Amino acid sequence: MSQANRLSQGGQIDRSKQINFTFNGLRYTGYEGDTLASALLANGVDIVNRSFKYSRPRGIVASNAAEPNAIVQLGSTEATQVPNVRATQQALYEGLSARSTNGWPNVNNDAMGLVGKLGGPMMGPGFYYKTFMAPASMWMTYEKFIRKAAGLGRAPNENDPDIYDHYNRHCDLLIIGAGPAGLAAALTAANSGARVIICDEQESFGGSLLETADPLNGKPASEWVSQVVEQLAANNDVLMLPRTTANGYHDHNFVTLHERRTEHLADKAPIAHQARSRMHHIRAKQVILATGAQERPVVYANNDVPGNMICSAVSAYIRRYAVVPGQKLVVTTGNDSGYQAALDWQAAGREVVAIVDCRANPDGDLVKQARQKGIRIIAGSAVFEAKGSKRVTGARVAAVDLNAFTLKGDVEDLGCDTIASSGGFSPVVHLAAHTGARPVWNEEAIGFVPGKVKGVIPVGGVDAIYPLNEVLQSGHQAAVQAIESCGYTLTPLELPKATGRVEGKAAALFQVPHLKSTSRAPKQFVDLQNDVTAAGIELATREGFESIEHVKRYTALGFGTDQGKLGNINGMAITARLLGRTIPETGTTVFRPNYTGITFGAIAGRHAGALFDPERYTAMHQWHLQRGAKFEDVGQWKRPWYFPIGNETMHEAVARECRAVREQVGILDASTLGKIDIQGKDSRDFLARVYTNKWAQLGLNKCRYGLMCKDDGMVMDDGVTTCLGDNHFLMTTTTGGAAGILEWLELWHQTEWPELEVYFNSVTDHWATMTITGPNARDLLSEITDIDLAKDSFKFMECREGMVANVPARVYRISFTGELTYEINVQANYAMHVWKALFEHEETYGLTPYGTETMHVLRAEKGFIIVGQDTDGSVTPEDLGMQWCVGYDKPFSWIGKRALSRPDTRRKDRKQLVGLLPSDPKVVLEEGAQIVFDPKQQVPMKMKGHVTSSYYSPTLGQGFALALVMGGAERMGETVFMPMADGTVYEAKIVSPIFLDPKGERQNV
Amino acid sequence: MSNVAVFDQNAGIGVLAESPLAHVSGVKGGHTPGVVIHEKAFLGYLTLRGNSADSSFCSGVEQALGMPLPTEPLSLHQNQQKGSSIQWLSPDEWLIVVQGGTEYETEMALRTELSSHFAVVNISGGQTLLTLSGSAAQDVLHKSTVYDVHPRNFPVGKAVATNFAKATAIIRRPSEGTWELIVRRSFADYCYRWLIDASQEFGVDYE
Amino acid sequence: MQRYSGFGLAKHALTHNENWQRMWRNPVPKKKYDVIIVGGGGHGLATAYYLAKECGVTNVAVIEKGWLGGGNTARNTTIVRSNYLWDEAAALYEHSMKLWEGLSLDLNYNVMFSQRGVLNLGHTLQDMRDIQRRVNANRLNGIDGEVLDAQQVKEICPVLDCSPNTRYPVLGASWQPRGGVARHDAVAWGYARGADALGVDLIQQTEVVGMRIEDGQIIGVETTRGFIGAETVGCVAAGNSSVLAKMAGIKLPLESHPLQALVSEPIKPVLDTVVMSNHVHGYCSQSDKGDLVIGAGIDGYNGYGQRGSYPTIEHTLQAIVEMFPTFSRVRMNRQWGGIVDTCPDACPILSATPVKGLFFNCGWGTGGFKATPGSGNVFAWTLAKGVAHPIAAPFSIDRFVSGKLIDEHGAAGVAH
Amino acid sequence: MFHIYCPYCGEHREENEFRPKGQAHIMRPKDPESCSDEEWADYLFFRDNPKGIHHEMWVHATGCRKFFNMTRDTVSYEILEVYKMGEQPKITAASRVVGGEK
Repeated sequence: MSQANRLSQGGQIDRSKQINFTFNGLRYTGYEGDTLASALLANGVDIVNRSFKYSRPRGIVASNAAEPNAIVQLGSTEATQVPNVRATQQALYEGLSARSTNGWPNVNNDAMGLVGKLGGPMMGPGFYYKTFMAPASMWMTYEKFIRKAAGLGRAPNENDPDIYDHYNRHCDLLIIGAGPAGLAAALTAANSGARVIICDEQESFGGSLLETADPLNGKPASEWVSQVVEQLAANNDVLMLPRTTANGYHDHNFVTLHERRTEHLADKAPIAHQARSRMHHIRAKQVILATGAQERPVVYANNDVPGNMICSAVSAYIRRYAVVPGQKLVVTTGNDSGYQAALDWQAAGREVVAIVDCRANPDGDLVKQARQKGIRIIAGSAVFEAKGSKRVTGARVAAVDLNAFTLKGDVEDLGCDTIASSGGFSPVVHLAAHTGARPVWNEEAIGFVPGKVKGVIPVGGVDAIYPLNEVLQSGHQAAVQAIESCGYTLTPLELPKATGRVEGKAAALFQVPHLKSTSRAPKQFVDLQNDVTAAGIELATREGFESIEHVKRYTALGFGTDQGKLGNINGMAITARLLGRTIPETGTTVFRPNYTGITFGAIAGRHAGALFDPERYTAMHQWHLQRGAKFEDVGQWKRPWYFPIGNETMHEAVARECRAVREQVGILDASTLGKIDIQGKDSRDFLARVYTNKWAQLGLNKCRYGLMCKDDGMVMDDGVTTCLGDNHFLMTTTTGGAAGILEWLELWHQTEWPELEVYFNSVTDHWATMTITGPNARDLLSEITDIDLAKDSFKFMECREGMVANVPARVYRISFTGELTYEINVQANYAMHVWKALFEHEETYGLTPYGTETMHVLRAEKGFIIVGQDTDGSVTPEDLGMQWCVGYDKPFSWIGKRALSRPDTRRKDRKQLVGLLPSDPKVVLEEGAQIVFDPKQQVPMKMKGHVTSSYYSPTLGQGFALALVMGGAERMGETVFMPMADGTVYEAKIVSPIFLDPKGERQNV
Repeated sequence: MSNVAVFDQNAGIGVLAESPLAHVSGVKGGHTPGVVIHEKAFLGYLTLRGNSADSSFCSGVEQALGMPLPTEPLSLHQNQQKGSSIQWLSPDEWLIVVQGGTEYETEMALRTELSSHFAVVNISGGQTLLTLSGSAAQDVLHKSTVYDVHPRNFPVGKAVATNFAKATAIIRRPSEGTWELIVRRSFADYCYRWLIDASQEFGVDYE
Repeated sequence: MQRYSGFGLAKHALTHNENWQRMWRNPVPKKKYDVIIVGGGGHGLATAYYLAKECGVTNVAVIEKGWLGGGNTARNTTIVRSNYLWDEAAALYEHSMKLWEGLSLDLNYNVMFSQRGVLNLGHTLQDMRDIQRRVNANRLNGIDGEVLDAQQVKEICPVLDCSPNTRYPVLGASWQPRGGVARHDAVAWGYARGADALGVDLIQQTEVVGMRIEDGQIIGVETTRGFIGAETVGCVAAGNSSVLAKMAGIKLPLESHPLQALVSEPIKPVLDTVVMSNHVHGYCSQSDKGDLVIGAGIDGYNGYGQRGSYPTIEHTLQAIVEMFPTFSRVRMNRQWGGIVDTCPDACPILSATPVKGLFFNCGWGTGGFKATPGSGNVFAWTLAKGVAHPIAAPFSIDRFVSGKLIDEHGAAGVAH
Repeated sequence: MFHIYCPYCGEHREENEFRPKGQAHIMRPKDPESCSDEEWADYLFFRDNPKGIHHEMWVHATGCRKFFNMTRDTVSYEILEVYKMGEQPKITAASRVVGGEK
């Protein structure tokens, strides 16, 4: 089809650049500068979609972000599918492929339309609340069918090939909207030295000036726009962002802008590494809101039939895109600006049947102009019904009494294929309302204007200022105010002059009464996307929904992807009329981000895939990789889990690693443990306050295990702390607790005990830690160290400094396995060298790398807890049987102590840590298995505890577990039961949690 | 018992040190890369804690380092001769960066000069420094940090600890045209991958 | 009460829907009631309904400062599940679940309770231990649940990325088939209609501004429409509970935080179960309209602003894209925030107070919506008898003094 | 996202460098052992949670690591002042009423 509706001249399209595209599989052409919507209209495509609920045919209504109908599925490949693209905001590009989101078998003949027609009267708002209830089990079946009708477009089935970007910016002044007010503001601020950002959602700057008939300085307004854009571009302090929507306004002038960088070019970013879109995170000292105003359609019967549009859209298509979307036009309006559409239509050489104006005596300049041009004006009247089904065929007109809400006199049927309506203008207040400021009703302008927001100045249309000269002036003045508040001075500026004109007073025109009552008239749509009708709103108020929020929720008014940009005010006005209230009494609704939808990908930015979250590596990570380690995620760390050889299963590998430690020597990369350097004369005192146990007597180079509680008495962390000097300690924390514990220490120091002289510094990343453990550990280490390792010169729970593999090292003789152990700490840059030096003796001593799984088995055999696994925030030191680690008589009431004497923490039957030996030695109990004393009882059973850690021990030759059991400490030797999901009931005996070497002889050799 | 353990942690001869980015390979970004990233490995890093209201602390630090203690928040002082620097991190915390291998003598010098309540901690193994230069270096920072890196807010001589992607970093501006990033060892690989990813559209060289 | 049915719909269609009755009256407040419920959200309305229906107390007023169901009932992600770890919490939420299962019929109002199942994903070994512990406990408490491995998760939810190549691979999940979602607004409206029909006065646009207490006994509330008397007052005001408590001179262990949520634009059905991940930190379901309904974490600061901070939204969508990479090109339509009153142990307070006759039902944190029927039911019983319902008893405010907390944090992370 | 003035760094920084740490001025009882269970519970768990002016503690987590206090309106989210540890707020709910603001 050729572009039958395209004018041969005019518009801001480039006719030399023809663009091919497809819609619903048919090929069309448009021009560079077109949107998908303008190109479809140029090609005479009437039906672009089917409505959500009633499957009624729908056409293009608007030319901008307010469009409710022309929602399409975009994308020529599976991976590049984009659901719910507004055709009015999608620039045309070569090869663009779009489809309607609803309609089967196709959008012109939709089978669902029949359901809509027949079932329509039953499908009023809330109909599903009133049915499908019985029997209860059937709802899932009913719902399956309801869900089939859900949704507009579809998500792709393949992963997104595009990347997205974030860009953080700070500025003095952010101007949202590059129409006349925004441009005047930017021009004013440009040479002041202030950092200015100006953005606009459209493809190019100019806003209404791109479509206006009004000249500036006697020349087409677009010339002034080009001139300003040129000036701004030359200024280094001004950043211009076209194709950029301010989608969210957040606290303290933080604004998110979504810049579409390649969506106008292709499905997928055409250049490698190019971001499809970019979110700008703007922190602005001042924000000028120049978002303009949105024309409202008029609510009348069948106002959804393709060919019904808003007046400003008709003008925009003609003036900007040189597309006349029909042959014969009827305008229905309550204000002067509706006349412009008729004038433009006529100037394009097409027929204007009539302008129907609800005002009795319209008399503004545009009205006069229309009269002069011989256009018929039907005053005091309105279009109350559109004729036609797939395209408007006529308009029914009658005199109207809006106060009495009735039609008067005779009905006149006008033949036409397009009805343009204008009910007035609604300032685009959304952003100003995002942080909770309620819009304020302006009776004069018949619209809501922004409420007061600190640091935000509304200008032009959004402040209900419409005459062009005043719009320019308001932008200028706001910029002066904003810039001066930031401390900059301004250079004088001359604003362009528009030809002023007299505007007649606008009437408040929302819903037009019909010959029949609203409930019986053909559908009068308020929210086109959600199929909300005036009758639906009437039903909601009839049923007692009197708050506008209730009405919205009951009818779904404003919940579409257009967020009710066209329908909300009409809906409110109708509600107000039905309840006999004014619009401000009915209240406005809250606007939430986003102004227009933003893809998840854009919001996620670069934090996706491999960069979703940091992976933290130790200094030996590359070695682990080469050795084929399997890794466990511990916080953000990648820790070796086990090191399989050949086809070993985890069980086999862990058994081998365990045996190596018990029989020869194993090595663990323990670098991830948190390490905090503590210096200052009050260090010791501080430790005594934050740990449960005593620190006063710890001697030089001695190590001590400590437990840390919160002040509720529950265990939060543990670790070994070493005295390196009288005023110098090195604390270790759990891997997961590292950052939190440092902050915890700072919290107490800074807020409660600033008088204590102590400094805490993280050295977690500085020291690499390798733990060698097993009977051969001493021999192995002696190969490469000058430290005297003799049993009596370097005792258990001591620390030494010396050279290891020619690297200065601190070696701690502590043990988490129960075996003879040395923890070698070196400056991390040398860690790989030392690690490899140890492995030069691999074969001699049977040195075996092991991971966290083996570590867990070995420590559990010794009854050593893992905070977070054997504790869960409800476990005290006493519950763990660690009274030996509690300094009851310390002078300072350490953190956690007081809480231990509350009634519940004193209970004898608290859950206590015990060991479990399954009656069947082959059984490895499930971690998390629940423990009962009586396995024969009925569900719900009385649960008495659970298994916290459970493994197979190659050393014991059987499964074993740690568990928290009610009163467990007093139940040694008793049998407990674990009923499992498959019906098996496991049986185990309560034993001491120390399974191996209770006297600690192995680590003391 | 001595009060504090001071320990020369520099390795002897024949020890191969590995920086946190030893495993990554270079990247070439065409003829005119917008971003040039370079790792300055193996510098010495010391955390200094103390009371800047104590004039003897200030003078002691200046004596030991040959540059004054920065007491103005977020400022960076450099000793060009020694190739060292000290930056403000918090009212009682500073980061000293010295040539690799001199951290022990620097610590000893500080300990000689300082008395009363202070701390010096060697953290040389825990960080690495990346320099960023090129026409798009600032753009890459805008993509990576919430801090305002516009030159008007971030003049030469400023140093800020802040968020870097989902990690943290110290961002410094030692001279026109060069930015420095100090990142923690365990996050270095992530920061490197992030930087390359964010820089690629401008063309990036990494040596 | 006008009964609802499919036949009724057809009948009303013939008369152009002109004869539907009001769902509830708009009554003038009486001088005195037997019981006043402060707060007309889901929990308050459910309390009133069960008071009238099961406890025979019909001289009841619900006082609501805004519109019915306008608080967190209108602002949540509609998830219903009962797979809580601790016996006390499990009993409460399972009591609720059983009521959910018959609720539409009971109310003659379709609350669209859709038992499409809830997956709680595990991404670390500790996650899986916690899941096993919780599912085992659920089973022995008579609550449905299974532990699934990654392959089984994939079968239930094909759109979820269960490959081993993600940053935090899915290792498995807990699966509660009886869990699901419901239509949030309908829950409030259904209870309101039911309570009204039983004689309860629903008084909207009326704010409680003071409590009248004499000799340690509540005798009524001061409102913007004057004094209204009652010797039993139940406060069910979620985020505003601390403000009400202050009027009675009581302090509560609560903090009100913003909890944000968001929805995508409607897309064709692609996700027919509820997926939650504490580790990656996001959760998602798809509504009958096609919106992806997504929850975020609680913002850390106190806030009554019904909005939170942007980074929370960003992190949540990063998590969603990590879990569902094919959603990357779907658009986020709208975000909002509720005000959740959080307790130190992530469990609610259902309790008497030092003021005789004054009771509080609050502290539901992120778990409020799913508890609506059960909470209302046991609280009604408690108000009617003046002593705690056995299921409510462990949730007394005394537990913060004795130390007998029911800590759902440790077990389930964030208890949504 | 809040824009928070760090009283130590001397400039405004973005919220994600900070972490909120709950109500300010909660002091640990000097002699815990002499506290009743009620007093201890009050210290551990019971908070003001006001709607309006609130004094809360924040930490500049990824900046200078210092804790400080903030007076903030929990409805408008306006930050009215920040002050260092150990200092008292200038703006309080009472001062606002007395001062006739809002």
